[in-house]
Amino acid sequence: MTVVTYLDAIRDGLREEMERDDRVFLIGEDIGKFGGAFKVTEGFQERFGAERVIDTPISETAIVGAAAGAAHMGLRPVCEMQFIDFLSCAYSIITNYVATARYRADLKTPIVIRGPSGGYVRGGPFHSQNPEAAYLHTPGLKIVAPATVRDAKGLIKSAIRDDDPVLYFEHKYLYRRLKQDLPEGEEILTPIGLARVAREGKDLTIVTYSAMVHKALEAADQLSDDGVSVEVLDLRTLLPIDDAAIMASVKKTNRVLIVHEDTRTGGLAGEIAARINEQCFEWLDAPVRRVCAHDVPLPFAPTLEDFTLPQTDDIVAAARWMVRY
Amino acid sequence: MTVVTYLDAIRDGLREEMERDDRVFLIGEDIGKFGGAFKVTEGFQERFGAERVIDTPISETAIVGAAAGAAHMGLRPVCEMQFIDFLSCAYSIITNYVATARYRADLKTPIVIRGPSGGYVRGGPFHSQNPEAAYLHTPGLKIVAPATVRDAKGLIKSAIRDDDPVLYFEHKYLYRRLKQDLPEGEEILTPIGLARVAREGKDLTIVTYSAMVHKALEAADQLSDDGVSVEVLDLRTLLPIDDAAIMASVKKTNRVLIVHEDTRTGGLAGEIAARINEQCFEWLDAPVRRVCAHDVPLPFAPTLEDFTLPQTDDIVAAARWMVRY
Amino acid sequence: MTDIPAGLTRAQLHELYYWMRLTRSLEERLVSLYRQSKVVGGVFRSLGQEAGSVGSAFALDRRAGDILSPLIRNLGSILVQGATPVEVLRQYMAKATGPTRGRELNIHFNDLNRGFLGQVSHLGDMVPVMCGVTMSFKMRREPRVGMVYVGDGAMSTGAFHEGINFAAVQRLPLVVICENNGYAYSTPTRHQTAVQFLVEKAAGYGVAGEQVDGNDVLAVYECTRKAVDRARRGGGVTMVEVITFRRSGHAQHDNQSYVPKEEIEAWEARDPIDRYVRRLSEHGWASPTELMALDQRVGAEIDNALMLCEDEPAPDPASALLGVLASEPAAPLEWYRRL
Amino acid sequence: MTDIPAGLTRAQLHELYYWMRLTRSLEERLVSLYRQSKVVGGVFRSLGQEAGSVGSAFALDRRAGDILSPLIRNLGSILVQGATPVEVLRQYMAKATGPTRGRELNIHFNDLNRGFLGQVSHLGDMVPVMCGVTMSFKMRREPRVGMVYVGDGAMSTGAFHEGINFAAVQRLPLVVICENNGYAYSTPTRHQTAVQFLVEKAAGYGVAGEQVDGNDVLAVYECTRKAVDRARRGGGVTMVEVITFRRSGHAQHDNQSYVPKEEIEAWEARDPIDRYVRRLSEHGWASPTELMALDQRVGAEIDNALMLCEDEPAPDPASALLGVLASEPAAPLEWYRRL
Ligand SMILES: Cc1ncc(C[n+]2csc(CCOP(=O)(O)OP(=O)(O)O)c2C)c(N)n1
Ligand SMILES: Cc1ncc(C[n+]2csc(CCOP(=O)(O)OP(=O)(O)O)c2C)c(N)n1
Ligand SMILES: [Mg+2]
Ligand SMILES: [Mg+2]
Repeated sequence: MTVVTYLDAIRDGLREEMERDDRVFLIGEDIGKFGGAFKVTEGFQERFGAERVIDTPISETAIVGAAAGAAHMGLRPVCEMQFIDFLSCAYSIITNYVATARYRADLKTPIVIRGPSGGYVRGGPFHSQNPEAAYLHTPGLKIVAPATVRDAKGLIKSAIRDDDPVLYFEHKYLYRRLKQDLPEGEEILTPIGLARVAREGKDLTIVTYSAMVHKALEAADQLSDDGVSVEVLDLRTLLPIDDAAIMASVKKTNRVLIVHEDTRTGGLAGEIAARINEQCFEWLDAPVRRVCAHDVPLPFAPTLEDFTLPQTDDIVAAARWMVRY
Repeated sequence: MTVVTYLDAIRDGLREEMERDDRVFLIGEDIGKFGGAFKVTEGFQERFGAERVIDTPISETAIVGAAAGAAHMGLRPVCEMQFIDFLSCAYSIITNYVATARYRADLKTPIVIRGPSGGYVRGGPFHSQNPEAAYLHTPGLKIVAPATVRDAKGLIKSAIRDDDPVLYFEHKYLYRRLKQDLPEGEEILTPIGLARVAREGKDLTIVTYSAMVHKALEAADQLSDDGVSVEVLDLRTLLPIDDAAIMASVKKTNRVLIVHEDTRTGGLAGEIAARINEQCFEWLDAPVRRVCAHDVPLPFAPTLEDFTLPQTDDIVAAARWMVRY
Repeated sequence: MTDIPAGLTRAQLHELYYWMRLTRSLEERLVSLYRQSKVVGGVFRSLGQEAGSVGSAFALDRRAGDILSPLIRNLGSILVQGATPVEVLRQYMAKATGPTRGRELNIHFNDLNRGFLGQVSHLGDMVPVMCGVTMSFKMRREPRVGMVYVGDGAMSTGAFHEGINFAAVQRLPLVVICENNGYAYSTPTRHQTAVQFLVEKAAGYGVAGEQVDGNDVLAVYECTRKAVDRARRGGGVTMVEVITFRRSGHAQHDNQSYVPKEEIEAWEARDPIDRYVRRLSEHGWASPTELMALDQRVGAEIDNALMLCEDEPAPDPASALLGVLASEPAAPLEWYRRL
Repeated sequence: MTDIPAGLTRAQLHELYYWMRLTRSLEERLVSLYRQSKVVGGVFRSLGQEAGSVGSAFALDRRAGDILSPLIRNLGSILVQGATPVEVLRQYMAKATGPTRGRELNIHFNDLNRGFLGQVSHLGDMVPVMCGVTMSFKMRREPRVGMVYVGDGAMSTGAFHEGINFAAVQRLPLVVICENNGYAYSTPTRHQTAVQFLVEKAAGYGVAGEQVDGNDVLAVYECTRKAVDRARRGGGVTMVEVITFRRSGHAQHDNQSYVPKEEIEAWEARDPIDRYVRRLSEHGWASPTELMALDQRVGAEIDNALMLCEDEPAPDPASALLGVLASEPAAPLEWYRRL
């Protein structure tokens, strides 16, 4: 056993896959000699050479497009966005070219696009984004968002082996704060498409993912003190959504709170609420409710950011409301 | 009274606003001498001059960015996307720059971005898109989508007068097929943010917008034959969503079907279903259900397109299921 | 009989003629099918530009595995790479048997083994994508070359810029064919860029630039061939400006009233096929009978292709659900279709 | 005492010194506040680049209403345009009293009346936006000029390309300052572009190109002034390459181990402020006492600014809801906060 951080886990996963499969290569800004803005790929260029760890100009569309072309030819590119906020610069080529390539033209496009997402780090409106909602709407993509050290490693490895294009959203708040013992030498592969029960409970289900899993677990601890038993479901994969796991938990607890860091309107929680309503209407003892960020661009000042983003106390308050309903 | 098409109505609305307010100008590809791919601005350059009807290179980001800068300086730009599918090329500057300008920097950015959206025209995957879901998630934007000739005119005029950035999605299937008598000389201004009851009913509410309003009305006619009374709510504005109008209808009929042409997962219907569940849970006699396109890129062949997109019979079948529930 | 230029054989000269004739005749057939509304969607002509497509694609080495990515007016290029008339007809008629099974339009299809990668509508995107294709050649030390077509209009897109700049920095084996055909839809090139010639953009990217008479198929071949050889030698990117003219409208629906008649007439006089026929005859590189035989072959091939596919069925509706993801056989059938 | 170049007055020479000194001292103060963790987020230095920012901005005419859009390292530019030290301190400390009321970082703020439009993080976007600003000047026949800054890195973005191409076609009164400071974060310019000098890109857009020693404030002023005058005369876009060097890291957290020591030392020897002081003294354009007075003024202004704002409150949390839309007073308070 060795203690690894969430960031180490991503790095180890990338390294293991590059060692296993020489078709895997990395492409992005400042990822080579420098090792990337967050040092995820530190030492990789020395280890694997400049042709498998490619520094690019500031050109997100070129990064993704080049990855797609290389993938068509049988390679397995992993793109790094320096901050996931800049993924928006590749929005058109991702949704129009990459996502549709298999459907319209039988083109294999097994690419991974990863990068630091999320707030709570005083990054301001352009270094804190959660972009999942913008891609949720695109058939042909997969989206994953690890909440744990183990899944950070297991999902990057599975994403690289997956034959579909995968967006891998890592949470920068967890990078160095989250640590876990991982068994050495064990091959960790988190299946894409399957959620994880992070905590068992019977009174209420909290459906969430990424950094919010930890706030949900904190909330669950507090709630257990006043005798409320909360089940926490960590989605892990955001697209395709694991309906089976969600509905199983709903049928067990009959109350659902969906929690995400992203803003409310048009966010993932709405889609999940709709699905629960469609598939479990008769099982619901209370309306499905959402705890999300306020509908504003994420402001910079700590007081503003903390107010805008969901906090553990918010989840506790919302959960109390749910069980009282 | 003169009979005008949906397309005429957009043209007339643009012309009236340009005549009323010399701060209004148009910018886009081939909109000048040529009058645009669908001839919406035919004759405008002769009438208003090349400085108010600006032809651009094929540069959607430049079009939107230039509009934003001009708007900061007090002008009122209206951008045309040749097909709304190419709006994706401006995704980053719209969501990061335009939408946040007021919030982060008190910058006035009253721009309108309009263009032909929607399918049923054998346009294939890149000339048939419905992009609303990708922008729904962005605080700071407004989105409108007219279903009628009257609102096509009333919404473009209101959008131009609005002090917020407005995405105006017109449906190319309706351009020349939809005709209506409009009183001459009447100033038509459709309020942004307010839905419209397109048909009164008591057994079931269909919440929809744009071209699907007409399929919903067809379905309502058929359903009335077997004694089902359907209320059709035409949203008209997609962001901000008119919760009040939706909930009023839900409380009246207690059954809701949400219909849109866009694909299901991550679409607008999910957000609306979630809101109804949150605000009207106790009033629901049946689960809120969605009729949307299948979750695939829109294919080209007529047989495939017709299968993929929702049809009137689908709405009828779904409505029957709802009332039987 | 004078020497044949560019190291071509007599047979190759005939081949070039064949490809240009096939391109034009196939498009003419598409137009008549369009008039009979047997074509779904529009028809995009390369009338007067056939030499640009055929001459440039002919400079690639198909045996070596070179790959090109066309635009809407490069039917000739993919034919040279091995796309067949019947595939093109099936695409335009949206047949179940077509290469995209009715999912995509016109020449938006591909076969990487034959060496062509169909584009998406979003202009510019194929430049970054071809960066990736040629990057794979470089990584694997394969002596293969990539070619991507952009128009005077497409060069204004951000995707073009990011792609060619990346290719230049990486010295990728990529040839960028810039077709200056005077217009982007209704927009004349002078409203698209402030330079007079597209080739002036090459220096700004630090890549080689060439300019060629796009209506002279041998000149296009020779010029592109130099660029292809440079790329294969590891000499990096070349931008080749092909000066030509779009004599038909943007698509069949467009009567291009915005184009001065004289301009069109002037370019009719420079028709690439007529010019090539004169040249072949003058130099005795092809006899009238040989040319007639080629014309007949083209006609017969198109007739047979059409006969083969004209009555083929449209795609099965439910097939629309197949193949969105590798990991799932089909997208779920919507619930309202199960009622 | 020799003649003053570029038609400047003695007072203006002192002003240039004052702006550069103010820029450097203010940044140094920010660094010490950063070390005391009184700054929220990072601190981005323009150490060694002050002449590029100050000299170029000084070439604008504030009375005429010229407007510039800076990048992260152009603190000097917005100071010249009238931004104040207290505004900058409040931004970095995320105070309620700051120009963005704590919503945005560092120099991401603006005042169109004073003539500066703060950027967003997404590189390149401000080029199209400044197209629109200068388009409004042109439409209204106002003799105003716009200026936008891009780095060697930002020039690789699609947004830069679309913007400058549009400005060139429209002949907008825009000056594009291209700061070649050797690096984009850790990426040397040679990995960003295949040209040796950024100015080589000008011809590809059909715009004028100039290159200048970015560590000579008078040269930057003179060169930019020509470009500004050209723009004001209706002569269109000029790309000005400012050759300089980023002597501090990308931000304070970055020790720039990837930059060779010698390179940094070589550029230290060319420090723009030291050079300017030597020049002022040699020519007798400023006396030691005059310079000392200016240094004291700078120090006092920063002290006062800090005293004014250091203990000011953070923004009221609920103010986060205000001003998303013009048509709505506030975004709704989330239901869970109302429980
Ligand atoms: C990003 C983008 N914007 C707009 C369009 C619409 N469009 C299709 S073809 C075309 C003109 C293309 O001109 P050019 O690149 O010169 O090619 P040509 O048609 O002359 O061969 C336009 C504007 C598009 N396909 N992609
Ligand atoms: C579109 C985009 N991609 C990536 C980034 C992350 N980023 C911020 S600054 C920077 C380097 C900028 O280099 P340059 O343009 O040369 O400016 P300099 O820092 O040298 O002044 C990068 C990559 C960004 N801000 N925008
Ligand atoms: Mg063209
Ligand atoms: Mg730089």
